[in-house]
Amino acid sequence: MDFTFTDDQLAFRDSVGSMLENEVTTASIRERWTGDSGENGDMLNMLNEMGMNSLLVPESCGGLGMDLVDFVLLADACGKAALPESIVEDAVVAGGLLSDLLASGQHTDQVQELLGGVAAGDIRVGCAHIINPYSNFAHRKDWMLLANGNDVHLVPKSDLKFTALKSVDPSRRLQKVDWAPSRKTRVAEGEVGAGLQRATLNRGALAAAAQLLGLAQAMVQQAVDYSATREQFGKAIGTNQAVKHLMADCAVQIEFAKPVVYRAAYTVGVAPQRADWAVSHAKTAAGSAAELSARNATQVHGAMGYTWECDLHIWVKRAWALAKEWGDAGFHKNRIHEWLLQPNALLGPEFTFGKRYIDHSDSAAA
Amino acid sequence: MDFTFTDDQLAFRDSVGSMLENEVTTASIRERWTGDSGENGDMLNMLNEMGMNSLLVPESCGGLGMDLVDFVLLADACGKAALPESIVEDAVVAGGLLSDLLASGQHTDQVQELLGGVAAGDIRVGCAHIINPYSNFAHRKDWMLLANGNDVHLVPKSDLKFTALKSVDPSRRLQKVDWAPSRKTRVAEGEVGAGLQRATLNRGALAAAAQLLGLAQAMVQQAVDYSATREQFGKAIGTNQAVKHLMADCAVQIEFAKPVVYRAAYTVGVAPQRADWAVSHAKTAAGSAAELSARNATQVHGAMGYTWECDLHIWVKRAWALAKEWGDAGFHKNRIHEWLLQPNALLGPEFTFGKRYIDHSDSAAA
Amino acid sequence: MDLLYTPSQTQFREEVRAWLAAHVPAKKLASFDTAEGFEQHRQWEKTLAAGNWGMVTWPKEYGGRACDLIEWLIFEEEYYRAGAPLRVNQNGIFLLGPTLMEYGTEAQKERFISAMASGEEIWAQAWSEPNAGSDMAAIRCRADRDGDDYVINGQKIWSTRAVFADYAFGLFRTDPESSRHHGLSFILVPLDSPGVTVRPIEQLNGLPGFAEIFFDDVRVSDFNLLGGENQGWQIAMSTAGFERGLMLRSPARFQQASRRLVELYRKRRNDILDLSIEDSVVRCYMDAEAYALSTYQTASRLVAGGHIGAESSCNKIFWSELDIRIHETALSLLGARAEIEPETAEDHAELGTWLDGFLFSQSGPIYAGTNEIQRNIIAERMLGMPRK
Amino acid sequence: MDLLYTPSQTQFREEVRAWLAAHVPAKKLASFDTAEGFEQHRQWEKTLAAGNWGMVTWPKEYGGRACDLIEWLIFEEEYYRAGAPLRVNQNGIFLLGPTLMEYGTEAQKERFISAMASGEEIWAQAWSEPNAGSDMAAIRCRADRDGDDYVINGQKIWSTRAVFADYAFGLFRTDPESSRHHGLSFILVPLDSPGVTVRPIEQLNGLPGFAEIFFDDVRVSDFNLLGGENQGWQIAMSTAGFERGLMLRSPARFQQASRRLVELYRKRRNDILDLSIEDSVVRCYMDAEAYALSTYQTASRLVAGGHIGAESSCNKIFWSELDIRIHETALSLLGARAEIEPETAEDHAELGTWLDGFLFSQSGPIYAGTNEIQRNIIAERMLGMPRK
Repeated sequence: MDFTFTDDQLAFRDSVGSMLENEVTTASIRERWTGDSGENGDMLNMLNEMGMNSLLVPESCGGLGMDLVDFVLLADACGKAALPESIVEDAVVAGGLLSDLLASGQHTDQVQELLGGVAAGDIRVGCAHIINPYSNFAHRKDWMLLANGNDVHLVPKSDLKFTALKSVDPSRRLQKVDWAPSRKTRVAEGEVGAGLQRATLNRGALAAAAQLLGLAQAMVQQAVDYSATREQFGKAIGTNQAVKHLMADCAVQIEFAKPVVYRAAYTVGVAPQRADWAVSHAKTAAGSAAELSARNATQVHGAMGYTWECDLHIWVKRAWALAKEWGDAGFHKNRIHEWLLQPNALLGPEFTFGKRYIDHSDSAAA
Repeated sequence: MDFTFTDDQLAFRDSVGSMLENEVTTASIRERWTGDSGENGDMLNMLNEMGMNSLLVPESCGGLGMDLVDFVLLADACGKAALPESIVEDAVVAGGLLSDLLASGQHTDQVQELLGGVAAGDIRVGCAHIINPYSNFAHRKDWMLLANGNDVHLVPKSDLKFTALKSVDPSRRLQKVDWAPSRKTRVAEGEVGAGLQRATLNRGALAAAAQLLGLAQAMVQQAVDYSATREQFGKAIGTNQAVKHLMADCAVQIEFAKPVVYRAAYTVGVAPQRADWAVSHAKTAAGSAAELSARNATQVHGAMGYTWECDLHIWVKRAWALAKEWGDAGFHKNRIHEWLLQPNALLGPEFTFGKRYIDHSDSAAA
Repeated sequence: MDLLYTPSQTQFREEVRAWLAAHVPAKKLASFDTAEGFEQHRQWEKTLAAGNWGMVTWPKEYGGRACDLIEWLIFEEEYYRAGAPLRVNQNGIFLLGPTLMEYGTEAQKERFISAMASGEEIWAQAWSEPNAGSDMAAIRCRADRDGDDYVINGQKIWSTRAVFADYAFGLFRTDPESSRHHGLSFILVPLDSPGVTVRPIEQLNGLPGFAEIFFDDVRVSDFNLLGGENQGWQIAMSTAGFERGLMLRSPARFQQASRRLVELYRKRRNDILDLSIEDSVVRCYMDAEAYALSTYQTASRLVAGGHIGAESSCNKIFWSELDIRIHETALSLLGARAEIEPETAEDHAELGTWLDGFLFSQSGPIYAGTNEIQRNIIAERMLGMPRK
Repeated sequence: MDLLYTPSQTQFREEVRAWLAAHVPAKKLASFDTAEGFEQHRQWEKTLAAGNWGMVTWPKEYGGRACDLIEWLIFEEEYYRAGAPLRVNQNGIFLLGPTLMEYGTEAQKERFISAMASGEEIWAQAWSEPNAGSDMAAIRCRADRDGDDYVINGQKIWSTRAVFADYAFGLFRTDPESSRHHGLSFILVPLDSPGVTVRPIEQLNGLPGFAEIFFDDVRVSDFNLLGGENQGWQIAMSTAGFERGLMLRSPARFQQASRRLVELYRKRRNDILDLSIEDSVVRCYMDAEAYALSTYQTASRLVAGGHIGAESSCNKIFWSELDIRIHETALSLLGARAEIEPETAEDHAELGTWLDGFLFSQSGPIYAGTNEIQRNIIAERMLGMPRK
């Protein structure tokens, strides 16, 4: 029983985190808003050089073969930086689905080649899941993984038609993707396809949850900093108990969302049949912490927090969007509710960890 | 359009309020706890002398023939005083049902005689409604109005068997009432009986809501007073912003529950077919204000608020009980929900007041 | 207590409804935070004024109808029911207008009120300064007396409507030796005066809903001083009282929003899974109704000659939190599509203006005195809790 | 990260489970806030101690098993699973015991720890005074040095267990010239000393869960001084740190409560109408689970040699609010019957101990530092916000 990260994991997080802190300035984010692609090419290269593309790719395909416990802190760091590029989703969701396809022996050659290209940073693969009406940065991908009923398809960009939609968050570039499924593009079907889609949803929700954690912490930090300098009635507003408590309430939610997100990352890798509830809990807790932090940080900023020029809304709007992407609170709380209603659901401390946690799948496949 | 009380109504409230303030001391309430009956005979006489028993009784039976708008402020005052005696329920619920029976021409002679006795303070009539599992002070009544299916029965004490139950609030004397319905005791049946029971529920919930308003205000006042004298860190705790805001949050809920309760009192008399939603709104709003005030007043009192010797819990426990009596928040919010779902429900400002409010009964009888 | 409308109130409602049905623009106006939309809204104010509907509570001599507050509420109900445009003239008709009537000289009233009522001159607020937001008494912007003029130097911020407005009103420090709420004066400033620079500030939605105003030796005639020199604080407090009080946010607005929310809920409820959504919808409906009831209750008391009490401080907290909750609930019903700016979406009709309204609702707990300040006021002035 | 238990941890769990199954009293003990129940609970402490289960994290020489925190959590999980009695010895085993081990002399350890571990001597807390509750540094109760003794005069309040306990520990002012947190000493006082008067204080449920202690020239040997004279504050802070930290409320307690809540919900859900109840149940389950996860995370870090950080201040707020919510939700499921004291009701089984637990939960946000104080600590120490 060891619920800690290794020193290596923490060091990796720190190095990615400080790269992002230095390079993802709010000025550079605002530049992306006016750019055509919405992306920054240098940033994509730097992320690739740091291994973000290859981290989850199996070693057999030239990747680092690490797992989501290794990645979850990096996703948190990307959230903290409000990184616009969709590296987290690409690595976790598209990369995860490709790895699953490889592991289940579907279209091995094509998938292996793609994963190799992804690890090298040469090929970009995205993934759209039916739970999301639109797909972020789909137009920048060489291939898209798409669902049609239970089937999963792998479709080259040339066969896709994109319609751009404007998000409340100008860093996001949502696309409606039109395409025609064909036998040629199909890479999984039936039960296998359904299972892959379910695992994909869980990985997507986990990736969102981890970023939401980072977003929440960044918003609280900005509000705390602001409250220390902004004066009203002859003293910093941060000396007011009401302001302190707005921030403390966020801190409590964030602290208790963290271990939930970490366990979800562990579960997705080690006990995928348990992942529905671990992930749904994570997404709900992180989403709620981020939404509260968005609200309270805005309140602490006063009128300033309501302006376009104050950087806070970069994080606030991302939090609003990610809280609903990959299943909103309703969807995820409902998954837990359905489970709690099952008479054979094994609840309580002896099923929170350990073999009984990991092995039992009382109703997972239902 | 005049949403105010008359000077007479306010003066009556003031005189009853100041009588209660002087006579219902917390010491006298604690005396009732150890007494056999749970009641104070002098108080019953004083309430009778002030007209509380006769106020709602028709003039034809020797009463004052006033209405619930006249009474709602008195109920609020009884809540403020945490009056243990069940005068509000007796007058509004039992008195209301008797008056309804009279108006609908059921058993006129017997009912008229009873109402005369009630108005004179000679006879005590109680009422148990199926929504409440137990009936407060039933053992002290000469007659009880009881339901059996749609039927309403009027049963003398001699035909009733009581089993006492202990409430969390020692001022309450709950009774399980066992009895055998007979044709002799039946005073209404079928549709008429069902209609009377529905009106009874609304009057009971309104009476509880009005008392909850009074309870809430009394708890906030006690906490405000305590916070001005109790010192920590060298100053009154009431100077802390967190303490102020705990109280301000209660004040907001109370202020916005008041007009809702007043409209419900008006509606029960003037537009009973609209009363379901007006009353459910009132019970929900007043219950929620009282529950929040109980919580926050306890918090402001610190450890003192957790003791038996501090008087606060006299109000707190009453609030807990009344918030669930006559339909808990779930029951009442559900009535509103059912209504909102009806496609023909007339919502919005033009149906909040006036003839369109009073006349329309889009789905009332459903 | 009598909750029936009088025959004349009912007739008034019908008259308002008929006039609005005939005059409300069929096409939604552009946002008044754009140059084009501002002029469209100014035209609408002129239309209102031409029918004497600009501000029904004003005396007839100023283009009003001498209505009481109940009639004003009826007007507002019909106004929101008709989906009529937002009032670009709000600063004038709700804030400055009543203040001018109370404190202005006859000459000032003649000069300003008709032009305001007719929409000829649209007014901006100029209260806050960079370090005087919630703490308005910290104002530093100076107006130095020079003969018959004042010479203004300094800066204002968060001036609503200032980007396109013609005039601004606000407090300026006329006694340089004074501090806090002493030595301030209430001055009306033409925004086309030499030395005035208006820097638009974009809101969360990217549109310039307010502005900074820089004053560089701006010369204003002392004709534009409202009330006595150095008496500005008292006058402003009465203005702020209006703002925080009854008329800042009309209950009809929230009743209409909650009605639309119920409609969205009926339509979407079978598609969504949120276990708490039913409860949120019921609460929003109840609270919008409660806000209306409370307003009618206060209006009734005022009409009967009573006064508005400290409990009115509760209003701002209640409606601003309600507004956020209504819009959060609607966005929950829209799920992942809630983030889409509707003009780019196919299902525009269902997305409606919920995202817009949600963004706007974020400002509610902040402006006109943050809700934290409001809670202090409730605790200290209404409940009598100790200041220090 | 490895969330599997080691074979020895699994074996430990089995051992605990087996022992508890064999020893936990079949009949629920009376409340330890009654004289009868107190002695029953003392007997249970003796039973625990006889099996070396009194405090598994203590060194073996003091009757413990030198377990690490993960094993302690396993013990607690099994303890709550077995429905074993509440720990009347809590003040001793969680608060004073560790402090004695850190600051006590060998002679003091020998004198006090075994008697504590065995349940021979049950301890009360004596921190607060009438005007030193949240503000503990305002302590005025004096202990004046007189030869080898201290002579204590003054008053303590909110002393848990003091009505029936044998000893009390607390802070006393040994330097009469001192103020605030200077000049205080940590002293152990036999409650049967001449001059001690214990006045029980009844709680919301009518039982004396705490007491006032009056000291009237109470003479205590300086053998009972823990740590240096006037060094009491530092020692107490470490004790308070334990209290507020990891071990005050075991997560298993809330996980069991939320499991029972889910069972009640499954049984009652078709009978109740509350639209928000599903959401409340799900939240309670999630939060109880989150509290367990957080505790395991901290325990893992401590076992690996890390330190408990300022984020632990979040614990108290989280579990106390969770405890209230679990019980409020249960009472909502019980509806109007929730107010009934179950011993008088026919359907005792369904009512269970929810009302009792609800009453107890009310104290959560108050004791061991109010949640307002905790939020200040989080803001200032964890987030670094300015004090003044």
